[in-house]
Amino acid sequence: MIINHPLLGPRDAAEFYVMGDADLINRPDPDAEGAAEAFYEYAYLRDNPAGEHRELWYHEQGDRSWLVVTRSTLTHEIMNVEMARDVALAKGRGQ
Amino acid sequence: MTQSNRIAGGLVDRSKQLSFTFNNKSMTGYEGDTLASALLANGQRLVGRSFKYHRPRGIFSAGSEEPNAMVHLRRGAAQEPNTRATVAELFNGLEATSQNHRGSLEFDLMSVTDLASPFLSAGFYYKTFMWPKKFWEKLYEPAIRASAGLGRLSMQEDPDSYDKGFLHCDMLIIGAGPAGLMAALTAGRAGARVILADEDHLMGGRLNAETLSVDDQEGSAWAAAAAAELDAMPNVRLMTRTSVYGAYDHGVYGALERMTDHVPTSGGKPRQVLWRIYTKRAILTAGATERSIAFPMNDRPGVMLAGSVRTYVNRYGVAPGKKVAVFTNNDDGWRTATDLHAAGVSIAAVIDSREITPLAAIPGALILMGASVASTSGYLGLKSIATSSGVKIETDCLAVSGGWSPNVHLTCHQRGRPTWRDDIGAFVPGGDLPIGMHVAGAGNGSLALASSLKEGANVSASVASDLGFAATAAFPSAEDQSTDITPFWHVEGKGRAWIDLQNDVTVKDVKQSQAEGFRSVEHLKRYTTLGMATDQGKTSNVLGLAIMAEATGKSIPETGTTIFRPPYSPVPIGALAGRARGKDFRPFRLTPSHKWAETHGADFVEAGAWLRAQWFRKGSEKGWRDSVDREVEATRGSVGICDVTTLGKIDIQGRDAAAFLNKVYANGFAKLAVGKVRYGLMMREDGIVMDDGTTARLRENHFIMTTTTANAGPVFRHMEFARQCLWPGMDVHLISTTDGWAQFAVAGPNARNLLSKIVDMDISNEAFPFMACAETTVCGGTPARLFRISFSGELAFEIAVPARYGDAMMTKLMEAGEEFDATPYGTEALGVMRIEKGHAAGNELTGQTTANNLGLGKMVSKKKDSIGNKLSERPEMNREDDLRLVGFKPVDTSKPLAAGAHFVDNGKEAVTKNDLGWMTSVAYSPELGHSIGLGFLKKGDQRKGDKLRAVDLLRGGEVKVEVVSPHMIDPEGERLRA
Amino acid sequence: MPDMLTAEPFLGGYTLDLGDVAVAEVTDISIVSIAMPLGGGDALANAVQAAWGCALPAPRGTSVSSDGSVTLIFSTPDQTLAILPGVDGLAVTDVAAKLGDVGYYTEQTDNWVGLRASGAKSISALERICPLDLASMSVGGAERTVMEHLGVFIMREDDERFLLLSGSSSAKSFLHAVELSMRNVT
Amino acid sequence: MRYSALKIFTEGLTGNKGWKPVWREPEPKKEYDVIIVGGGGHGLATAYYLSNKFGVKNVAVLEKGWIGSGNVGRNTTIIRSNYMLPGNEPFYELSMKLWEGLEQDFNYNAMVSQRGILNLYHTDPQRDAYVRRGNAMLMAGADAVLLDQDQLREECPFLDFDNARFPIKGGLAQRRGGTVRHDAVAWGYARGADAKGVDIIQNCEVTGFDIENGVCRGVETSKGSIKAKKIAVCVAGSSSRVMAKAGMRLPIESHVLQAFVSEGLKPVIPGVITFGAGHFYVSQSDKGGLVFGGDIDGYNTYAQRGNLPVVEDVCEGGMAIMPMIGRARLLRSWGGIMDMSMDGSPFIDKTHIEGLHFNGGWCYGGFKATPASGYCYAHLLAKGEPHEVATEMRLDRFERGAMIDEKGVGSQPNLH
Repeated sequence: MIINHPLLGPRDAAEFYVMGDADLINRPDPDAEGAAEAFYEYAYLRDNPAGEHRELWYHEQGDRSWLVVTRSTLTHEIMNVEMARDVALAKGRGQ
Repeated sequence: MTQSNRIAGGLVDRSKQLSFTFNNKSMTGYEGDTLASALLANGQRLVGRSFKYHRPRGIFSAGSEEPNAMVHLRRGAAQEPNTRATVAELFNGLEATSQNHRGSLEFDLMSVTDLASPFLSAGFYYKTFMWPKKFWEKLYEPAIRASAGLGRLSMQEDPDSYDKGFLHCDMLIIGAGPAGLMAALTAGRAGARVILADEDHLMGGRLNAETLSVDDQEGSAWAAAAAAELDAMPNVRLMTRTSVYGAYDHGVYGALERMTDHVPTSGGKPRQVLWRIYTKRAILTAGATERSIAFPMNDRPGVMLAGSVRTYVNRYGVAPGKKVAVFTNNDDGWRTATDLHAAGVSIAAVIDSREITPLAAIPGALILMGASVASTSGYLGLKSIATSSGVKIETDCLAVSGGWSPNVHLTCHQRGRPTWRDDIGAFVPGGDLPIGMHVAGAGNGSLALASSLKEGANVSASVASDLGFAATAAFPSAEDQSTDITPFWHVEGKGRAWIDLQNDVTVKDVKQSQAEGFRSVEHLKRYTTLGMATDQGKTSNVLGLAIMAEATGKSIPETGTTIFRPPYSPVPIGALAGRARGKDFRPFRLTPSHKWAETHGADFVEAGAWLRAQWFRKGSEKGWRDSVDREVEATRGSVGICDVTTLGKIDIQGRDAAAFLNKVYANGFAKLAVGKVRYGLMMREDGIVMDDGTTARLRENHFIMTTTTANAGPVFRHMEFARQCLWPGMDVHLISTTDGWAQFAVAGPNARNLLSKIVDMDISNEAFPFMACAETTVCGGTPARLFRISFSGELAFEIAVPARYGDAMMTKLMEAGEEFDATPYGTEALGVMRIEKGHAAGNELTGQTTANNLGLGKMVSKKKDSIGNKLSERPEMNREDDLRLVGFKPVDTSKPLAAGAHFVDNGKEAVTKNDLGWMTSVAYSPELGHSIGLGFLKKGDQRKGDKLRAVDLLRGGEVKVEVVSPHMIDPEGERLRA
Repeated sequence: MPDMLTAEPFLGGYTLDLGDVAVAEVTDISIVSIAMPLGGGDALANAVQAAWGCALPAPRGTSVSSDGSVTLIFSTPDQTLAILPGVDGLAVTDVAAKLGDVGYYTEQTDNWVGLRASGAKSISALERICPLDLASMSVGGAERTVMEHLGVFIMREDDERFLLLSGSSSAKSFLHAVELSMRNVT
Repeated sequence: MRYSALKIFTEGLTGNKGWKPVWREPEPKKEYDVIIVGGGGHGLATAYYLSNKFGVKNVAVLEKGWIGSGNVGRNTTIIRSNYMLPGNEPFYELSMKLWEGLEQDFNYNAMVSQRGILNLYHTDPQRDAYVRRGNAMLMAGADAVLLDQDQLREECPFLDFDNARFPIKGGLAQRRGGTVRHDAVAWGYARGADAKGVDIIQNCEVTGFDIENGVCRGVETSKGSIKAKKIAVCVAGSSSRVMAKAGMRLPIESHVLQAFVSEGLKPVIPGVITFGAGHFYVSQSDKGGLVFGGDIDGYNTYAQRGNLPVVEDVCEGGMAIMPMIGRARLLRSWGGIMDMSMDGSPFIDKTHIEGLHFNGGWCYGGFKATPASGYCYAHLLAKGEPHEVATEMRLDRFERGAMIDEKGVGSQPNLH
């Protein structure tokens, strides 16, 4: 597979480590009500779609960026690649 | 043997005669021959035996689709099984032997199975061999296994080496036949970066096998000229002897280049190179493969594909028979008759299943239209055939053409489905090609020459234009030979009619499969084994499908399609492994004191990628225990030195570094003072312990974290995730410094005395207490870092210098320590001392362990949010009766303990329901004078002093053990604070 | 300071010349990683400009100081590797002093072993282990990738010359990979 | 039709014309006691045990394609019960015992071949872990033997003992492990279930569940609505897709596991061998092909195909331990879609929707589990409570913190 890195262009997937669903960015608020349930769902339940899937890839043998790759689980076609940090910031994650 | 079947013409070099042997018989051939063409030239028709019935078989084709002519090539360790004689280039001294027979090739004892064939129909083995039950493994299966299989491995290490590589291009063109050459010329002239690959050593594909002309030249001459033009282009890479075997995601193709298979020895260079080709686009110009017709007893040596028969005549100057008959359902089959006749080979008959006007008059040949072949004779080689109407014809070679199937294989590698074209009676590539792949030429169903050339040029021009190259398609002149076909699949009659020659699947098997309900194509394949042989059904799949369609009364497309999976043609496992074997399987990481250790008696042990000194053998020490006991005693008695560079070191800096550590460690770090070190417990988000280690605060915003050796990579990745994805607003930066610093543990009562001689600072207990750290220098100026931490439980320091000074540092430490009898120690002594101290390591941190299991539950801070904190609160992870890490000693202290033994209460049976836990680590403690262990025990924290059984059923041992504190030596920690 | 420790190159200063292609250990450089504080990109860029007369490198690229002595390699979105003339001890102190409190500095000299591959067949040799399209890499380009399971920075110094940096602990295995590639194509 | 040597003999003499379909091709009835969604190995085994052992015969198996087209039709055929954790080991040992009597039980030769499985170890800690595991196996009534290097040299002289990057120090063997002709398992179960009246309906895709007020009363299919008292989903590889139709999210991701077969060879290796320091396991089929595989590709996919890095990684592992296979050729590769669960262990459970049951999450270990999975699922369906060896395979175990994590890698499915 080839991942079109936003900064570095097309790179062989062999340079990456893949972790799974990009929903892992959305770590729940530990102080919110129902946090135990929220953490259980966060850590264990997955949509696992047949089709478009947003997932986390880490450029371990590259610039060490975590990326959010939007890829079809049916054809493997990659529709979009973003810097995970930007995605996290856009979701309002900070400190 | 003389080359009795060699005739004039062809592209072989008659000035270069080569000698070779087949089954130890000496023969000769010419440069440019394949083993198959040379065997045919020498009149060798019988070359092998079939898989199931051990039927005598000859050469069937002239390419990689060959199902029959498989041989052992070369001898000794280099013996290569299942090599297709049709693609093995002849070299001087080649040795080939036939395979899959007991006794000689001519009198195979296993051919008795052929007589039993009525009882060995499709799936027979699912219905018998069940009684008595024990006989399967003992009797039936060994017999089946011995008779099955094909070639034999030498059972010795492959003597050749292999390599791999990466190539990049705008356009990969797969197959250098007419369409491929035109595609390459078009794109190459336009300036695109092109790779043109072909499995043959000669570019041109069918142009080298036909008598068709291009631009008024012989096809083969035109091909040679085209190849020469391409070779001169700097933007084109021509790759002969290269099979593109697989189409993978995003335009990555796998290709195998055979570098030395055509020469007697590889001369120390890689035999084959496995390329990964990164393409922007690919054009598949892989041509087509001819298929047979199923008629009774159609498997005899001498029954061949018609196109291949003329390949042997036109390209190799070899007549596969003295008197050749042709059986065809299409116009192309007639070319075999006319070409052979023109070459002076006698044609016995042309039998065409169609009721049409004969396409040619061939002097001396019987022309039978609307006819078919209904039987054959000649056990070890074809002698005669008889038609359905009873005409008997003497012939030693029957050229059969059932039509051509485009080589759609690579279009299916991403599960694309081919579609059926009635007009050519074949599957062609469907619409769902791998992204970036295009198809042209015969492989796309454009079987005739002129259209193939034209399509190659047109498709290439359009692809090149898409990529931004100004390409124009120009075509040479050529004829479009007629390829009309009226599908005709099999001839009814007495006797077996083979579909899959190698696996011995016949028309009857397909019909039985239908009758038993195995009607889906996949069931058919699986039940009959059709298409599962080494040729992957290249010549048989369509035929089998057509016969299933007839049996079910459906059309071929309704019956289904089979798709192909990589590889297109089989790839040696050695080539796929490349260099990665033996010691080169994976890289080694060496510690900075490796060289020193090598010269000081070290035995090394693999610790992940690292090689570490396990112990240092000294003098007359016989067993490893002698060395390890000595190292432990010396360390606890005076001072020991251990290279601990392998522990992961991560440099953490930033305004929010402390806050960040508070998130990734379960225990608090925000208040760690500058110049201090703290033990940290790291959890995964699921509340399971991930790693542990110490982290030092060098400056306000600067920390050095250490990880376990095994988890250095995963912890770094985990923290990058936390930094970038969870808390992107934190100012924190990570970089690994593992390799950068040579780090040594200096441990034992004399550790301070030793280090004081080297370190350029005051390291008294007052100035530098337990858990202190500092940036300093050694030896009057070499930069260093010093940490007062202890894994051994002794007064200990870890001293780090830049790695290039590591070897010198080790020497210096030993020199300075001479007066204290300083002793280097390895991982084994390190392990003994950490077990004595009850420190968890890899055997305990299994990824299944909670902080509670380790007795460290109280370290998980409830006052702050950290990774894993929340999920560690789940009820099953906080059971009072859960496993706890405790120490063990044998009740009879002369007995050794065993890691992996399970704990059972006295009087209880050693069965799962009584299982109380297991021993994780054991060691002999020289200080205590007996074996000690650590282990997880249910309610272990409440069972101190209890006596249990430690049961090792696996090795037949059982030891009574007493539960003790895991801190077995100096439990109050007085030594390390001294 | 007669007692100071002596440095030993990781490969003993190995060189090999096969005619069309050659490899040599690079032993005369220091390496310092410079991390850009969150929100502090401009300050760091200005400091680099002031100290070395060059910009921070763009992705896939390098940037060379006006006197040619320092090469900056893009390493991560917020880290740069500075390659400087070799010094005894640590280079990080000098860099920190030179640039000031605008970045976080980490000594990296000893993390890496340097190999210089050169010669007409350098690309033919390196394409056996390097997944990148070296023919399309511009002079001055730098990338990080993986070769034979080892992380590698590769920088094109000239048409037929590449600088390779890989982990120092696996220096021997890395050299073996590069050398075997060279032997396999000559 | 009872199969026997005599039957083959008489058929052979009469031109093999008397063979009958192995299963009927019925149209679906309006209602069943139990509908099993999925005609793979586990679904057919469930139908077989329901109808043959638990007396529940009004059963339909609905298969969207052809039966056996799931992972029972694409695996490396290995059977073993060499697990470590108490939540798993007794279950797999039940499976092994069922394998051992299977062929005589369903009168079909699935070629259960107990030639043994050998897990190599390369370090002392790995040996310790294998001892822990071997003892757990023995305590659960399975068999296990620890071999040292000398014993191993005797049994497998072709292993690279002298030049391996990760030295081969010994192995944990389970002699009763081995291989089974995978397709025949599906066919044998189908035949046995069909004979008791189970309707096996191919080309029948379930498109929805008929759920009202938290109760599931039937399914919508490409062949119309079908009612049932109990619905049993058993579609590993597609679990998330199918259960999403019932509104459920699962602790499962779909991944591809590639497998490979070499050209046919005369006997080379005795049983199953697995590499402990890389990703490679291998056995040799009765036809002579080396059947081998390694790790999953690692990315989520439903595409039934993989990529080159894993192909190469697996072959590297093979050459690392047995460099004699270098000149054998890889003939064919294929990919199966795995239900990778969050702890690497499966589920056989009721769901929170009454009447709707779930069996899945088998990761790459589903084939060996086929008999016990069918048996325990049938038990759950027939008796309403889990079989005693499947009590831990619950859907709520993550919420409770009761993971069954053999590998110890946590809630990241691609690491299991």
